[in-house]
Amino acid sequence: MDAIRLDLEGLAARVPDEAKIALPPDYSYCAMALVRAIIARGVKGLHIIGVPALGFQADQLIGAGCVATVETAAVTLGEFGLAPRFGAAIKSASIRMLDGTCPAIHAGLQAAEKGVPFMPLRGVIGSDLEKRRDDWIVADNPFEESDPILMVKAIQPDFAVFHAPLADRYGNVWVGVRRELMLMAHAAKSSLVTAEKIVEGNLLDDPVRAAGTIPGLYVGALAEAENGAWPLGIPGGYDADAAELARYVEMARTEEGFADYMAGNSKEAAE
Amino acid sequence: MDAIRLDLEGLAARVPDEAKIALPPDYSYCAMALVRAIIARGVKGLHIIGVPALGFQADQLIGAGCVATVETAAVTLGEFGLAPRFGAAIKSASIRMLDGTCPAIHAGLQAAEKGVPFMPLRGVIGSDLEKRRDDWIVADNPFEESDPILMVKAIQPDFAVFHAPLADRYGNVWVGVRRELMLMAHAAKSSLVTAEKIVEGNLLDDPVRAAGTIPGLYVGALAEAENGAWPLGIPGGYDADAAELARYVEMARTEEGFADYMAGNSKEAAE
Amino acid sequence: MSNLKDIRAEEILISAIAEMLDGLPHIAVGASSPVPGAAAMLARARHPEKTRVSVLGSEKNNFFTDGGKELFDCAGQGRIDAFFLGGAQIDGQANINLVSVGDPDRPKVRFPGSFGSAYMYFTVPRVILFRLEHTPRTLVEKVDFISAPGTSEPHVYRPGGPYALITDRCLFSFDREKGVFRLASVHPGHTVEEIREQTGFEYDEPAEVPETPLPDAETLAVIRGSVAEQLAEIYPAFAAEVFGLGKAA
Amino acid sequence: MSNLKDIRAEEILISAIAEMLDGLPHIAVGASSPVPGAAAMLARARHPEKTRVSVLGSEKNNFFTDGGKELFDCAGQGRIDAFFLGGAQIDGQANINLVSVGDPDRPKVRFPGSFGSAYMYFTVPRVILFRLEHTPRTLVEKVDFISAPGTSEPHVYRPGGPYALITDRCLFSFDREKGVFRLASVHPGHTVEEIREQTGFEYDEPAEVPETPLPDAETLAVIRGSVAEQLAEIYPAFAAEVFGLGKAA
Repeated sequence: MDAIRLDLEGLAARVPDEAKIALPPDYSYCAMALVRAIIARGVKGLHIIGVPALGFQADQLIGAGCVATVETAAVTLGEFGLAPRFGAAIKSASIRMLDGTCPAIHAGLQAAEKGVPFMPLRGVIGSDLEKRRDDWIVADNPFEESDPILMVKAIQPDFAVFHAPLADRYGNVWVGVRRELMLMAHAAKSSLVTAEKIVEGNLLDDPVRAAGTIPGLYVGALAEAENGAWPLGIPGGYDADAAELARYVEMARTEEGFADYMAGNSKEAAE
Repeated sequence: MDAIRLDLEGLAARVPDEAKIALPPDYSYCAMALVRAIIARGVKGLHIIGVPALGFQADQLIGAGCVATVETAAVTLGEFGLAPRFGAAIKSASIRMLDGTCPAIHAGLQAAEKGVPFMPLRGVIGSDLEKRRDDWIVADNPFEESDPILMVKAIQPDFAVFHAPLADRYGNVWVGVRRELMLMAHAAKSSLVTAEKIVEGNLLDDPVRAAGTIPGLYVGALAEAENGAWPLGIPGGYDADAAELARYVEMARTEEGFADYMAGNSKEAAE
Repeated sequence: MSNLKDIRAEEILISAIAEMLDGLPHIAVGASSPVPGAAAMLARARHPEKTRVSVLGSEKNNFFTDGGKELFDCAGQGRIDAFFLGGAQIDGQANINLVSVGDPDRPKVRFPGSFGSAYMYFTVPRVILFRLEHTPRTLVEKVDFISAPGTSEPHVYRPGGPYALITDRCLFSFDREKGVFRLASVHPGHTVEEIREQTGFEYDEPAEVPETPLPDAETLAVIRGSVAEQLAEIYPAFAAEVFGLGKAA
Repeated sequence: MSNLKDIRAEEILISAIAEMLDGLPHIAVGASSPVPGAAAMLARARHPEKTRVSVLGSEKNNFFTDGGKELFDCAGQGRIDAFFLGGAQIDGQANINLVSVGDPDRPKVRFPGSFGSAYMYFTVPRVILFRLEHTPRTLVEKVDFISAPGTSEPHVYRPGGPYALITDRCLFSFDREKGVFRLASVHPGHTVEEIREQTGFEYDEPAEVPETPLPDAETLAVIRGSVAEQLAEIYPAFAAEVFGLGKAA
């Protein structure tokens, strides 16, 4: 079955206000071009979920006022330091923050992947994370006396939003060892995917390639986007554009600088 | 780090009496040659787990008297019909049978993979399977009133025992989309693996190949075994030897016939 | 119109099952079910841009890449719309038994086992029971072992369940509210009386029971054409026997 | 013997940490920790047939193939023996804070977040806390937010926990029974009095506090040779600054 193929604007148009979207960390395959198109649409009230951490995508979405809730184990720009628009939003309490921990986010997604309402997880008990989350409950291991264990409520995003190096006309998407993208796709109601290249053949026909491929079944719609992760890089592909990322971090220190940066980028994109 | 490389007898020697071993179904990658070596050792009291179903491997292990407990969603020889030595053992109540269902076995292994004591699973409630298993408990979903859900106790095999088309000197094992083998390897304390071919390079160096590869970390020891699945086939490799499988099924109808078959095979192997 | 003499019993079953699958997004089929497999392929041939088919054990009709668990996870996610189950015994409450006859600890007959039935029966909205041997021995009042129950208490999470039972003699629909089968149609060459005689459980029988429709010429052409060809990859023996197709060596 | 003047502070830390990792089968390192990363590589260089190292964010030192969850699953399985955690604040009960200073709902400073700390701290037997800024601002009496608690009630499943805390001034070991740190050694150029002044929490101080040993010549050669080279792939800026190594373009 052929995939639904759209352009970036068409993909972005599928994300309604208040959608819950799962995003990969900066070192995975991030659909930065799609995120810019979502921002350009002026979407509001998003609930963004870091799988398990967020970076530039989140900072730009937050800075642009698209985000109501951030659920993640961390927001970091890595070697570029703290995320400025995220930091500002936290200080002004303009976003709801759900601080989590990496394996709890994976566990919540795995629960949705399995169609179960929760997933047990070791650790976490006694942390302030646990005390501040009402979607986590400490319950008893039914197989042991006096063995409390964390139950993490299932996390079912409306959309998994990510980039990939390769896809095919059937919507099969190759992500290699970046298997958190497959987990996101399984857990989400649907996935919106950009790919460096969309080929005519079927990626599943090659048994070696198939092992790292998300079947089209999980992919709602697809757009080709060369350099779609820019200014981030993609593993095994191109490096991050460090100068551009540094320029962003510098400009995004202030709300005005951030607005100028985003306006400039939209202008560039339109040219 | 180099893998521990042994011959089939060396691998088989690692399996003590009463070990709990996980085995793949006939249509996956079965280490039939290794199973014959385990039988030749005269191991007793094995607890074998079908992931999720068992076939020729189980029938031969049971016929040879190696097995105390069978935990599986099914034992079947596929188009060759019912498993004769399994059927005889059930009728004489000489093995303990833990009837399960495919997703509960996967869930139990996933619990061990995550290091949690149990995993919730939908369905199953009200079946006789559930009523007869004391390692399954129907408990309450802590997030909803009056929502009973099955809790499946973690399944941690001592060994995952399987075959693969390709491995490398570091113990990395390629299994492609046969990902239940990776789940088995993660869940088990250790894996004993045979491979059609063991190459010198590192399978993880190729990002396409890496996506279907189990890292050497999980592999206790490794043996090269060309045609190691014979008389079963391997996906993408060789077909099953239907004549040989039919010969087995015919001979294994009786205890004597089975003994003759196994003696003949051992003789052949020794020649 | 097609002529009964030219039409095989399997083709009537394939066509009748495909009607129940029409337009569904995702139909999954277990490995040893050639007739349901063919019906799923027929449904896909009718709506190639709407219907996906997953056949366990097929290389060409199986797009799963996350191991044995993916089929079940997929069902748990609500991404599988129809599935097929058999039963060594099936009873009037649609309980199925894939384990054994007699006392399960000392069974008279032992079958392979429950496979994924205890889960798929709860999670897949349209489970079609398929049993070619329609006798009082197989369609029983009460199964000796419940591999998967046909109905559940109202508070048990169960988006899925039995939708129909098709045998070599007839088609039953299942009324989930009442928890009983209802005779929906009788296959050509069989009678309502024969069904009564050969069924070990009580079921609802309407005053008028229609005959199971024969596949029309177009449907037959698809079954004997592309469906038979695709089937030969997975069920070579069946394709050879029913459609006279040989598997390429 | 090595001479202090020739030895960088980082090299003393690397060597001291490697001592605590000696002979462990599997050491995992988070992405932004060059000193622990180097220590793990040194430990591996000493026991190449015994010690594996996983470094998040490294392509050459990361053999995981099951996505972001595998590191945590692996720890849950008991297959990770040592890990490193930092903390914007660390307190005397070894609680760590990676979230914020002040009221978490209106924080004065917000940090990235807890990452996997709340889990790894429970599951990895030997967690080494690493904090280069040793001041009363970072080593506090009580953290403002517990990302991960240092100790747990006895009935809480916890095979893992804090093993030591290494700073730019000293090395503390952690006594899990008593739930307190103990000053284990003071790095060359620092004093016991300075530690007292710069530490915001109570800790045990033995009568005699040894000096943190300098790496011997062989160790230094390995650090500056193969370790520095491997480090350059993952932490090019650090390798350039500390070892004068450039990253190949």
